[in-house]
Amino acid sequence: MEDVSPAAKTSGLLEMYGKMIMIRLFEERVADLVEEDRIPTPCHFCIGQEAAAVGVCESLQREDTVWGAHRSHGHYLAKGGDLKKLMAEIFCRATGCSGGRGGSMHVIDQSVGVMGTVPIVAATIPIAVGAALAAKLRGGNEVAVSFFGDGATEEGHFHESLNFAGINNLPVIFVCENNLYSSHMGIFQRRRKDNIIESATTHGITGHRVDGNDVQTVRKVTTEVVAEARRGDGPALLELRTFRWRGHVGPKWDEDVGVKRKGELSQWLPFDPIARCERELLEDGVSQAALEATRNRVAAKIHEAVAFAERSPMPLPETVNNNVYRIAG
Amino acid sequence: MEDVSPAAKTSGLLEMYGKMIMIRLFEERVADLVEEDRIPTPCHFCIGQEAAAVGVCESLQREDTVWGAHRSHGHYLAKGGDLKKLMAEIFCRATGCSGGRGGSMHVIDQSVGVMGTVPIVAATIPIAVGAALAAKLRGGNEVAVSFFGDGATEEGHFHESLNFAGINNLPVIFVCENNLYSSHMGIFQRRRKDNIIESATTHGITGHRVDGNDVQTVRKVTTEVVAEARRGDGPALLELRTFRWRGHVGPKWDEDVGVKRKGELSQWLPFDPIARCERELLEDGVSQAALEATRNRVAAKIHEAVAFAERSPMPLPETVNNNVYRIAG
Amino acid sequence: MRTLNYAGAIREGHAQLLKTDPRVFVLGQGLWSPWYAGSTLKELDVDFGVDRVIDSPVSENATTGAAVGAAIAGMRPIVFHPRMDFMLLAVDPIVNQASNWSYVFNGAASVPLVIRSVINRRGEQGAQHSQALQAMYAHIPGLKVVMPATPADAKGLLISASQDGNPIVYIDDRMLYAEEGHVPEEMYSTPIGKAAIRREGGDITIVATSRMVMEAVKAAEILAEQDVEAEIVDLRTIKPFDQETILESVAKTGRLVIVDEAWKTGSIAGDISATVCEQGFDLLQAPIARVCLPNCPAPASQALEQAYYLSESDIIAAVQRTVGLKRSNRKAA
Amino acid sequence: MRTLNYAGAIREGHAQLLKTDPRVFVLGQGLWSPWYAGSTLKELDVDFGVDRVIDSPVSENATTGAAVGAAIAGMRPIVFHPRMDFMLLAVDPIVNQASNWSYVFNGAASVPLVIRSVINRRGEQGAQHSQALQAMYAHIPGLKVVMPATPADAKGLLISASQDGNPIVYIDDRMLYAEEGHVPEEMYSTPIGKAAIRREGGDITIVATSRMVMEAVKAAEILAEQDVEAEIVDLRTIKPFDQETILESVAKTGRLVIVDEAWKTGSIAGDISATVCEQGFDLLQAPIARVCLPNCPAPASQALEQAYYLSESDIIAAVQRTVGLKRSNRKAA
Ligand SMILES: Cc1ncc(C[n+]2csc(CCOP(=O)(O)OP(=O)(O)O)c2C)c(N)n1
Ligand SMILES: Cc1ncc(C[n+]2csc(CCOP(=O)(O)OP(=O)(O)O)c2C)c(N)n1
Ligand SMILES: [Mg+2]
Ligand SMILES: [Mg+2]
Repeated sequence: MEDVSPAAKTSGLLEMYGKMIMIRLFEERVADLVEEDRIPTPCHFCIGQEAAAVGVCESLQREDTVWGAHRSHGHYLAKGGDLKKLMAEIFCRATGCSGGRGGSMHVIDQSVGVMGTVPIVAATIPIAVGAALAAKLRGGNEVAVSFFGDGATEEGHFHESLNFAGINNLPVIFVCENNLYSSHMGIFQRRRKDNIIESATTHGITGHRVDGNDVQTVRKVTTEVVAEARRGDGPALLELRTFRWRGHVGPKWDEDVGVKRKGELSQWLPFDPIARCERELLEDGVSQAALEATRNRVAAKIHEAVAFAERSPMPLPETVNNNVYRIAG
Repeated sequence: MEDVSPAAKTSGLLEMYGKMIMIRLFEERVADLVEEDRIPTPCHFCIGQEAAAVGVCESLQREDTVWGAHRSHGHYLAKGGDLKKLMAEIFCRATGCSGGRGGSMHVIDQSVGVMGTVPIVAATIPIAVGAALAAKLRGGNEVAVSFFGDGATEEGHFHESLNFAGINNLPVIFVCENNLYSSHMGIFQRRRKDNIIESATTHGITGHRVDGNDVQTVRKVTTEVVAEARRGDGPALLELRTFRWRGHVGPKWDEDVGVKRKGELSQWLPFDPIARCERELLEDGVSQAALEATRNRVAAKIHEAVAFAERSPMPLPETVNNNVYRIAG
Repeated sequence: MRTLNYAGAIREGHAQLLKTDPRVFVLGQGLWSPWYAGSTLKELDVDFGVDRVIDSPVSENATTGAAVGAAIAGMRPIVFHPRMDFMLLAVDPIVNQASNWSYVFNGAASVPLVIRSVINRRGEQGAQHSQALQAMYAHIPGLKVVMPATPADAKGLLISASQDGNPIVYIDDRMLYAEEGHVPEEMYSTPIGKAAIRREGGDITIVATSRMVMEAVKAAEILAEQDVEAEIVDLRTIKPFDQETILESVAKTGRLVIVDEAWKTGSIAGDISATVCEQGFDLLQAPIARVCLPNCPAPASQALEQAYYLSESDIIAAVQRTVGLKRSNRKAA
Repeated sequence: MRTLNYAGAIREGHAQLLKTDPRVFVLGQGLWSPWYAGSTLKELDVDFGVDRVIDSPVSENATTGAAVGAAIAGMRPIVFHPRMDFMLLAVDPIVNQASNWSYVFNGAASVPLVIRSVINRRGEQGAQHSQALQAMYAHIPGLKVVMPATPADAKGLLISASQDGNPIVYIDDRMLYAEEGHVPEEMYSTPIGKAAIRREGGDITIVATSRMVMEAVKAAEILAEQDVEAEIVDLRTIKPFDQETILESVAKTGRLVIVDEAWKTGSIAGDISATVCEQGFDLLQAPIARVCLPNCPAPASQALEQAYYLSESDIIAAVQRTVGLKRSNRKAA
């Protein structure tokens, strides 16, 4: 056991650190593998945005569900999804969480409430609403969370979903990770005002705009709205302000994919959510060694996961038509 | 010429009265014909809402375009569409504005800027945006107007359209006739707040909420936003508060179509936009006789239109496949 | 023998599902209206509560997406679109999401969802209120498509669709609502993927979908007077369709007419024709005929509707043509 | 003879249209990105200005609806969807609006619009980033659908689509972008509705679409070594397709294989097969074969992609089967 101060322990900050660093190192490793041409599936990295996934998921119970999009490795890991199966899926192996059929953009681990991620922008916004409707109808008290980006709020069904969740008072949290870009387009090329959070007001639901790189605040605010949703007080929209460090797709640093935003990126780098968390932990009395140990533990797991994935078999060609339909009732 | 006071003349109020009464009498006549089984095409009457169509269209130029929906007889007539051709279309005759192919819900008179109405809810919202884009690209200074209902604001592309028009600064006016119902559903069954106009704020465009039964105010406000749009200051959303008197579809008074809202209707009847306009004209010094004369003139035209429609031929069966495609370039 | 009309049979299917399976709920437009869905959903909200019979704003995408999500989360929703035309706003959740969900997650999740929509046409409603788009959904792997032609199947297919465990597009036709037929009172299911022979005959096979089955039966009676005995196959399930029954019938008759009241190009009829050509080429004594709508949107005017829509006379004409033809092996080996 | 690759030919088509027709503009996703559309739209924004080359938010419905509106209002827009999958969010403006507009207004208005979308697949992208949905649009009256297979047609069909005056779905395939070919420098158009014979042969007709034409040519070369001479018909226009050219070829060969890299059920291939069966039954010496994708979403893993997608070997196998078959008139009169 590492030497952890009581404050950090009770606040769960070290745990969140562990998850953030797992996401960071996992994706950095995958990024390298992509550069080395060992992974062909298109990967959208959330490096720089780890606090959003972790802060939200830390405020959830196991039975709460999360629904993601194209940039969802972090959501999967933050909710506790199996690391090896994710790596194997990114390698498109038979042992992957989707049996190699899905790739990076279709990951799932229902045992911990990772219900599925899909790359059609905004698709899981109404789908999460449906999961919340299911919870309400069953009288369960689980909450559904949809993760999506600022670009997704441009799809009309973002609005339809907020409205529908509102009138039916559903336990769903809409988590918009506003990283200020949708692919190559900055936010002011796509909307007149930087006011995504105002959609909450329009649709009459709770809304909070939060520093998405501050994992503690993300967790705190999410915990509040989740509690409200759980006790029947309806949905909420969170806007988590953040920035992605890599290109829209692929491992390159942003300036390399044709969109010149080096200046902006250099302004955001100091707000690294992980560095911030490290500072907080050190202030809390956690030792550098403890952080190091966490890091090393995570790195070892990732190493194992790569080994697992690489020695896993490819899916068999003759299975290609399997699971188009579910067989029995 | 009737005896008209100078005030009413300059304000154009009598003209607006003439148009409103034309719409009212036209639709009342069509309603009767439907009851008599002489018109099968489904008709959605705007009786009670005439001030919206007329107030808006009176502030437009001939080359400005209007785009409508399922309840658009009023928009067509207010913009100056040919009365006979409308009646003939509702009779689905070959002489109709759409050659009998369209019926009540597909009417057009491009010579006066009635560019088309279609019954898929919200469909012409983005289409009008496109017309505005065309105007901007051509360097013309015409404005496009989309008429739609409160129900249409529930379709996501309502939001997409406002946003798109905003970022491209397009000369389009979004006119929402909020009659508080979408078919059988009252507004609070469909949204948490009665705040459609707030969508203007969300999307960063101009917005005004107006008494839709007050034709003078509707014209005044529309004239303002049209002038803004024309000089390049971008789009606006108008919410015109009103109420329909008949059922969602068909000629029955509302209480007859299964939705019990007699109480609500009786509260709205005193706000009859035409009665109001009459009062204002009388106050302005227009004589009762002049109003009567207008009414009679309009009634005679409608009578003629019915006669024209009824003696018009049906479209020929062998033409059924015509005009699926445009032939030459 | 209890009879019900088609609309009543649909309503009874819903009621029995709602009663027996707590996972079932209904969501869509018009559910709290007395007339929107004809009487197919009449007062289900009263009987089962507005929590389980949920009317919705005009938001087809989100409503359908929510139904998909509820299904993934373990419910058995029936999402309702009062017209196929409106469902075009919900193609993303149906074609991108529901259809793919089981496959992309390798069967770890599934979408037990009934997507019900109505073909509602004639009456001078015009092009945007008349579409029959079964071919569009039949093209999509992961979806199944059913089109009941009788009251009994209207109920039975709804129940099997709800129990199937996959996303099923269930399409009923408003012009059938008043048709009466025997409908057992108990809860039962009609097998998905199985056609039904509605009439036996040795001279020609008529494969028909939905309302066209009724027209085919009328046509067959007239044809019988002309000494042509038609065998009528009610397809019932459009996707996957019952190749076996069709091929067996064609093996007997050697001639095939396919009747599908949708646009000809890209129709189900083309698909059946191609399949029979592939699988049963040597059975054929004459070319396969398709009786479909012209490649033209629906007109409003009744005068044009009359020319546009299909009736038994179109079927009779196609049968007579086909029966008159013989295989002439110009180049035969 | 100037050669260009397919992507460059598309770009040149756009540039010439933008240059010569002030009514033309381009609208859609990825237009200001250096890589989104490959190089097919590269720096058009620089050359023609961001007013006429307009990138858009992720709002497929409104963007496409706006393109429809601009077309009705007299412009000649090209609306761009970087993948066919995303265009499913815009089915309402395409299928409900653009397709019907001319008809419902009896020709008083029309929609001179190019709706361009890209088939972009393989590379482990998975089911939602791989679809080829030409059949869906081909089913809809009022739309035309083109699928260029060569650089020359990629340019020529774009230009004719823009000049046609109707809503045209233009589908290109990213896997063809690097293919080189002769592309005249001047502005020219490829006729819509006309197929092209890519290879003559008397033993069998292969009708192919888009990328499959290339595979068919490869297959034909191998087949020639086995003394089977295939005639290759590049369909080019999917709707309305060129019946005449196909029937003429089949009249010569008596055998037909149709290759369309889309799901088999409800595919274009089925429609062509049914049409030839109807119009040219007596020409056929053997059943028509369809070479299509299995009725299964696209998998991600390359191991599965290999099994899933088509190549010349699938075509060769189908040709060999078809050539081996003879018409055996079990019941012949
Ligand atoms: C319906 C649809 N349209 C377009 C795309 C292409 N696309 C993929 S990701 C993306 C940007 C999304 O931006 P945002 O939602 O902000 O998420 P981020 O990438 O920033 O995490 C786009 C436009 C898509 N996948 N789906
Ligand atoms: C896409 C679509 N969904 C549903 C319908 C059915 N429908 C026709 S009119 C209407 C109500 C529209 O209400 P609103 O926009 O307020 O207009 P109003 O009828 O009040 O004038 C509905 C739901 C439709 N025509 N199109
Ligand atoms: Mg973003
Ligand atoms: Mg309304």
